[in-house]
Amino acid sequence: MVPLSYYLVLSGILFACGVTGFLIKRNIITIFMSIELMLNGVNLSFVAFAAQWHALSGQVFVFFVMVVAAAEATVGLAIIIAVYRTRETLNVDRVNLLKL
Amino acid sequence: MLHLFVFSMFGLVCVAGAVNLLVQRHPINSALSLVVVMGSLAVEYLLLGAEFVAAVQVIVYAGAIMVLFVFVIMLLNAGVEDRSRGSRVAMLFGIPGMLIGSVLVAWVLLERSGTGNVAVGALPGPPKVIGWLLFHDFLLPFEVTSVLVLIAILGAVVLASHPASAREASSQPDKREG
Amino acid sequence: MTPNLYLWLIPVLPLLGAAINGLFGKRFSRQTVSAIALGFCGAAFVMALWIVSQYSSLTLPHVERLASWIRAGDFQADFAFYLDQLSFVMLLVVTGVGFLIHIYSVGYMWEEGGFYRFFSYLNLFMFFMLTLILASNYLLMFVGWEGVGLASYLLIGFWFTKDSAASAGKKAFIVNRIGDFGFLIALFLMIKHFGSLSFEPVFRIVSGMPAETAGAGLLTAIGLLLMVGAAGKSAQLPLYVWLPDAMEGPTPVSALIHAATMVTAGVYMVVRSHVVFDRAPQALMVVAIVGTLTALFAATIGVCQTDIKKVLAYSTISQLGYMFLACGVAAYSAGIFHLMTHAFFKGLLFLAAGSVIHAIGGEQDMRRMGGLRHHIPWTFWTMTAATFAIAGFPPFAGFFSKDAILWKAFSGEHGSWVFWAIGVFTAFLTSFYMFRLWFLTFFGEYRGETAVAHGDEHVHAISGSRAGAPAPHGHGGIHESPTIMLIPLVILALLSICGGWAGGERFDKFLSPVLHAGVTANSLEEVGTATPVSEQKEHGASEGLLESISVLAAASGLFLAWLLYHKRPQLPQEIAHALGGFYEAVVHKYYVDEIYAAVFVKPLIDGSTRILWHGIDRDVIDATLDNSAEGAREVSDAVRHMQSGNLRSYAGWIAAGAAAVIAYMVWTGTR
Amino acid sequence: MSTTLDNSMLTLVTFIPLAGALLLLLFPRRDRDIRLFALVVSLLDFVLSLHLPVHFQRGQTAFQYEVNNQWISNPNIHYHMGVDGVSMWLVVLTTFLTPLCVLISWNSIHERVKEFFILLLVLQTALIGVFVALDLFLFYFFWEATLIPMALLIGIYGHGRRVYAAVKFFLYTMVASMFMLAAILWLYAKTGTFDFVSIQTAIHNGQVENFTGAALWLFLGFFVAFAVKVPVFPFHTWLPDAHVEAPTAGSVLLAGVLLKMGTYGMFRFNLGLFPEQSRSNAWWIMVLALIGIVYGALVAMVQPNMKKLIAYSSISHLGFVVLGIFSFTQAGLDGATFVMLAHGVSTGALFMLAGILYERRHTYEIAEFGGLAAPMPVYATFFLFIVLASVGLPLLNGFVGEFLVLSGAFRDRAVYGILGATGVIWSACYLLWMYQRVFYGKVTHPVNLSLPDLSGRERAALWPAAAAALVMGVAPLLWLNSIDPAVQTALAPFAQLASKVVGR
Amino acid sequence: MNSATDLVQVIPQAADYVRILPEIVLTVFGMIVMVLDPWMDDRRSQRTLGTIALVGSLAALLATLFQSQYPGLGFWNMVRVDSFSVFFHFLVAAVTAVVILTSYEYMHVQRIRAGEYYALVLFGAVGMSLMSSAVELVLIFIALEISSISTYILAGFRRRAAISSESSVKYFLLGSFATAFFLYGVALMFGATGSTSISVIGDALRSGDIPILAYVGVAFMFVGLGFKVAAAPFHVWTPDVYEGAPAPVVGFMSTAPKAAVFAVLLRIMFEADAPGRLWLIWVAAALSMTVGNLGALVQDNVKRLLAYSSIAQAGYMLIAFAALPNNGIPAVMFYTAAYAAMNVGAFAVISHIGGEGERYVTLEDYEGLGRRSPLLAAILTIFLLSLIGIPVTGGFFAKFYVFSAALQANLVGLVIIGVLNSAVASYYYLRLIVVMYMREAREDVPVSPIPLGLGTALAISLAATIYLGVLPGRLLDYAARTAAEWAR
Repeated sequence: MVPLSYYLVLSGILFACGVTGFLIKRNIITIFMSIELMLNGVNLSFVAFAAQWHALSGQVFVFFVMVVAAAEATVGLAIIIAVYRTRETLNVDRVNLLKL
Repeated sequence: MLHLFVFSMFGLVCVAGAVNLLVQRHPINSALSLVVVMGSLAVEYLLLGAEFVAAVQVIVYAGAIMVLFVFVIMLLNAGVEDRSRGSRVAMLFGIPGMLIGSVLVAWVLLERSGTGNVAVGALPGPPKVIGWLLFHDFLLPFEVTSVLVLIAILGAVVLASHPASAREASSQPDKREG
Repeated sequence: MTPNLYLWLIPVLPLLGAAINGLFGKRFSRQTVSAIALGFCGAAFVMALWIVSQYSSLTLPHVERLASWIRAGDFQADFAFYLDQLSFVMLLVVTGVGFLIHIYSVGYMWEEGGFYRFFSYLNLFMFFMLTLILASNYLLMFVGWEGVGLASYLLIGFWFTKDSAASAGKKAFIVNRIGDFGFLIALFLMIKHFGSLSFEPVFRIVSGMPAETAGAGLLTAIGLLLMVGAAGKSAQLPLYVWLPDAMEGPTPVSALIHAATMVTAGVYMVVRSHVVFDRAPQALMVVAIVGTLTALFAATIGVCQTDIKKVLAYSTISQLGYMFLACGVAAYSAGIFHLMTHAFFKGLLFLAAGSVIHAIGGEQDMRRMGGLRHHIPWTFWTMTAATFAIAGFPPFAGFFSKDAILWKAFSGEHGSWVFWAIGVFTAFLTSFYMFRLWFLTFFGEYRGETAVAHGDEHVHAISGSRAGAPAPHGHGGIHESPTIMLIPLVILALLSICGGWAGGERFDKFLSPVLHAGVTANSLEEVGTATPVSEQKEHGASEGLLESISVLAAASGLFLAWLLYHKRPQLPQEIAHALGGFYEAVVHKYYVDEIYAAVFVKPLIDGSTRILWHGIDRDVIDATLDNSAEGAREVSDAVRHMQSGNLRSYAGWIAAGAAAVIAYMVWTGTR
Repeated sequence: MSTTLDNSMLTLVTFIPLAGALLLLLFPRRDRDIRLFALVVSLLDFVLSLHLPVHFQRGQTAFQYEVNNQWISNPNIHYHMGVDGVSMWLVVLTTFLTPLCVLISWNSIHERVKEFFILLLVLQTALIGVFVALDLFLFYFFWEATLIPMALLIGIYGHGRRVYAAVKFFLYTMVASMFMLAAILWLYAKTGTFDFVSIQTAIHNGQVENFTGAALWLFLGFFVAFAVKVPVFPFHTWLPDAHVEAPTAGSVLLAGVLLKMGTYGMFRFNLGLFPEQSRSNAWWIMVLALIGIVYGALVAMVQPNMKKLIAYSSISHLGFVVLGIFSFTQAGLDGATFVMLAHGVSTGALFMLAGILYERRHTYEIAEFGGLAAPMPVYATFFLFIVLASVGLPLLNGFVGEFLVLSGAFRDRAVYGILGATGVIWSACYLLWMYQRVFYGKVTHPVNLSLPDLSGRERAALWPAAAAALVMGVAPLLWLNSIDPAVQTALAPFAQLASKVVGR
Repeated sequence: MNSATDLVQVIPQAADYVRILPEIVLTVFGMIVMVLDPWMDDRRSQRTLGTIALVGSLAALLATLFQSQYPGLGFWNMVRVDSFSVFFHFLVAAVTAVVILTSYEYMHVQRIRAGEYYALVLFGAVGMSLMSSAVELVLIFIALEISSISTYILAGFRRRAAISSESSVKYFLLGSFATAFFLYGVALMFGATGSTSISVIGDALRSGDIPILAYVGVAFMFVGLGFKVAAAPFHVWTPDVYEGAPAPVVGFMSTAPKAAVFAVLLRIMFEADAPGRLWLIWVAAALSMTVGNLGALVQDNVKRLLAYSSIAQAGYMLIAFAALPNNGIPAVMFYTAAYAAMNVGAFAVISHIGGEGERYVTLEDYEGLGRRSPLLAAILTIFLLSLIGIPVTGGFFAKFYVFSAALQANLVGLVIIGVLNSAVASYYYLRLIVVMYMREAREDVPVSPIPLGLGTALAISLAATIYLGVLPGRLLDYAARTAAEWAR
């Protein structure tokens, strides 16, 4: 028997790691991976809460999140490619034409 | 006890993978760490009884999406992150903010989520039932995701194709570049 | 039943003349212009005479209401005209003298450009002056009051290309405005306390009030404020400064406005308000003191002036001081009497002086005149009459009026020997400087040519040595003025001689319905001024003595002038040297203009520029605005720099914001 | 009073200029036709507006020519217009000045003529609207609507630092009117209506919740908006800049009408809605007004720029209006209204005159002139006449109002009347000094020798103003007769207030 | 789930499809565009595909009208057609139509292949429409993603320009970041109440003790949605993205998705009765207004200026969320409509003036526009005045309703901040007007005549702006009815 809150905290840690990754990583692709990490954390919460409420819909949500993540990944990577084509860098600190 | 042990072990692996993702400076390493995270998460799902979700996690997430990532990393030949000047705001505000938020949320989750323990396989999610939900209660979201996928395809086509016009771009620089 | 006198026509007729000449005069010939101006002014005079002819059938005071002018709530002011003995006298003087001066002006101004303009202004002046004296309420009186100021402004600045003329006009207007300020406040007090500005109700209410013998009160305040107004208009201390400058205007203007009529408006106003002054002894005292001091002060300056018109100007101020002295000792009728005779002889003096100036081609400096009595005999003789009149020799008009004043100043309820003494001394000074003028102008040798050749300081020495022969120059030499100018001179000379024969007492009796009406109506204990007859009897013994003293003063003035300026012309120079600084001060009119400039004008202009405009407007208000705008811009720049362009910074903001939101929500949730 | 014409009169008068502007939009760019058309439209509006005073019921105290239709149900906005003796004359003043503006801009505007006259006519509609609106919302709408055309007139057709001036003008008034908007919104939130009369009644009967606590702030909200417009002393710095840079017609309407929006607002709304607050705050407002009178005059005196001088003189003159309004006396308010009208005519004319000179010499610097009376006698005469009217010479328009204001202020508090009356001296100082420097003396700049005198068109623009100045001075009763009852109505609550105080 | 045999229960009925009819219509037209695209040559594709897309959006309008006859729930409590959703459907479809009209010329000038563009716009509109009718958080999430992802792509559509792809990647990364927050919030909400259906959540939250998880859930959702509406402090992306994205797209994404997200916020805040919202919103509103307006003061790039302005406008809208539902909801609805009208119009003008490669987007380029193109300048002026909030424009009433709603809830402080902010805001809008009218014309910036499509778009948005300024009553009555429906 594991307290449900452990699962939730684990999901929270993953989410926090994702946020941290977004804040500290410089490679756009890695940053994007951090977002995936955050989504994974959320997914764990969904499943955990589903167990808590005995509502299977929580598990269904995970599918939708995955689909969304997949779509995002497709588009996101395409955008990254486009950026790489114009800027020839993946360092997010260098993508700063737009400012002030 | 075994339950807690398995949970903890894969939980630790999971967190370790996540931290490794942050620590690694080559995107490929990060990507592989992410795969580790996803794999161990799948185990956690299994512990919770969400077998179908666990399977899909491995197939779709680790299998498809991460492959895409690795592919792009390879395609763009992304190397080690260079140490560019960081963002002060992210360090001064973002990280403390993240920490405060995490602590608060963790406190809420531990102290105030008001839930008891869960047994192994607390809520089994057999594919049949999931399928029923998907095609009945969540029929609309399911259908709508098709639009999402369509957009994703379109987007990929639009943004990643036409290398000609991209080349045009370098010959016709925008005035912000000039 | 009094017939309708169409009083409103009297002022409006000159106004019509002014309007016609002003609007279309440019296209008229000089003859037409003068015909129109004289016609309308004469018509007013004729109407005045017509009213005289009706005198016996009139019940005075007589009020004619033409129309409503202003109404606000329960306050109302009308275009209404008021005729009583006082306005009767004023009407005759103003239209009569005014008409004469109109005639004179035709000749005097014939050669000048802007002929139509001049007559338009002159007629406009007549309109306002007549409005002033015929008004039945203070507000309408104020209309005339301001209006004559305007006409004066326009006429002083008639030769506007001369800077000094333009400045003088402006100065006159502004100084008058300072007086008007007092007048206005007096009006506000009346409105506030009496609810009206019409003479009848105001005087009715005032005469019901007790005299403020114990302390100053409302009536004293009103009286003093009216006096401020009068001081402005009638050039009393400390507001007299405009009048000498006003001599920049054409000489007929000086005669009409700045001698005979307008400047006496203050006296008229004080007399008109005698009901108030009767009950405000302190105010009366102030009037007397101001009058006396002005009389003395101006006379001393007059002694040293060399410009013929300036001498007359200071003389006018001095004589006006006499009139106020009269008012101040509640001898209103004497004041008015002197006003009338003064109008005759001072008008004449100016016209004659104009004739002199005209004769020698525009020269006004007496040091460059002399010996003119043979060249311009008509002018000489008329001026002689006027000089003797102003000096107070019997039986000329001035003797009677001045004597009446001095007698009242000595013996009246409010009088004092101090007033009398200063008055007599002033009379001596008056006689002295007038005869000085007379001798310098008409006697001795003509000094025109030589004076031009030499410096100013040596004038007296040269005139003493009688070097050089008179060399007439100007428009074909020294010449007598044309007939049209001489006619008014002669008429006024006659009036200067005979104008006073009526005598103060008879004049007093004539005016008594006006001056004592309010008092006798409620003859209570404090009506000291109401018993002139008994009073005169009391002092009857000394009156003859006083008269002889003042005649003696006049005679000694004449003698001294003869001594200094005819017999031994080098003497004044020596005396001047002996007096040193004091003489300098007097020559420079006690530096009053300079003091005013340093104390009021310059600080005002500098203060306005430096402190108000640059200091407050620019450096405080606008600077505050600009600084806050600049501050906003800086804040804006700071906000802009949140937008570093770095994605991770953006995420940092979002994370921080999220943390804040989460913290707040957790706090709210656990509360 | 119930004929359809009477009912639609205000609508017609208000919107005819706008209709004219819209028609102008369709006009081909033939400048002459455009000018002519604008003149015809504005004259037509003037003639129509004369209907108002002619058929005005003088004895009646209520609003007249009222129209009241629902415009928007939620929020409860009514198309509610009506005039009383005060606003009616301000409307007529507006319609009177606009044709003159058209005439005076005839030649001085030669670029973007069409837009100029469109803006002018739109401005006219907005100005009239401000005076006739009886719905707070409608009022606010017209109030704001005046800003834009005016700012554009300054900014496009002005001189020198026109942009700075336009922006300053816009921001200053905009920021201030925001406070008014907040107050209006508050009133609406609490009463559910924008109708002036209804709100007045509700306040009077104490039906507005929390009113006592908020009243002071509401009062101040309105007051600040109006004070900036007037402008009252510390808020005045936009005015000189705006005037100096504005084209002549803009200055004429700015000084002639726009500033009166502020004083009119004080009269209608500050006094009308918050009598108690007006009473208790009157002392410092009157002090500000007095400062404005003296300060404006003193600063005007030392201005080297003719237009700036006139602008500062406006500050001084408008100080009289504020003084009169917050004296709460019949005479004071009558006078204040009259000063508004008189100032509109005479200062409007002064700006026209200054503009005429600018057209010839392209400068307003007084030092550039001198001795102009010789080459331009007719012009000098007109100028003098208007200067005298402005100085407050009796029998011209300036006197009546100032006299009444001062007597009212004096009745309220003697010292205010006395200090205010010093303005009489100051105005003579700065105007006559300016007149002397411009017209008297020798011609110092040779170029001034050959300046042409007034043309027929310019005379046509000046004669009406001069005539109005005279008629208003000689027969002020034509105006006061209808102003008086309106003021009486406005003052009614103050009498009750006084009796309440006494009752306590 | 228990009685699978009942076909009526199992299979969606026609009524269900009616309730997503506009979305279906948009999807179908989007697909038509997509399919036809390869068959067209470049030249023809612009016009033909655009026209098809336009027809599609108009058809969606009609579908919305039709749909409004059949209010109710559909797809097992997934969507609800009520006057609220109809309102936003209508708004989204109308904005889409206007944007498509604007894009005709733009695509041509920028030499962008149009096929995918129009399809993406239509698909994006599907998501936005669905957001307003969805009453289930997961569906809302998906709809949100649809609209977001399509706008990510659209933002990067000027592939020749580096700033465009930069804008795209910034928008994408930060957007996904924020979406994750939103999703986490949904998860926590689910954990707190056991449901993701808004009505169930609302019932649960109203029924008694509110679990603290719900608070945290609201916090996370607010972060995500606040990002989407560009509320401070989650606004940082806005200026960069608006500057880099193609102008018509900015017009699109600053209005339609924003309106849709506001609809979601309304549902969450009011229908689900989110706890603890008052001060959260108070601060966010005050901050957004202030930051937006201050930031705009010194901007020289017109697009960036309007981006800051949109932050501020979001702040004004948020004010109403702090008010009571019966005033607040109509106020927000009105504001979104008015804002959509004026902002789409403003960006239409900007897209036209920008010229090829959006070269002319700084204040300098607008100098003397009043002379070079008086009509365009006048139209832009009206939009700007509306943004300032000058009467007789929609912007005025929008602010007006918001402020009066806040006053009715006694939020005097917030109103004062708002009022002061609108005063500050007038400065920078005015700056643009000043530049257009009061500076000398710049001859080197060409202005081409207004083409038909753009003209129509401008006419529509202008008409809407003025209409809402002159006769706002009908729309507001409608919105008020919605509020009343919710209250029941």
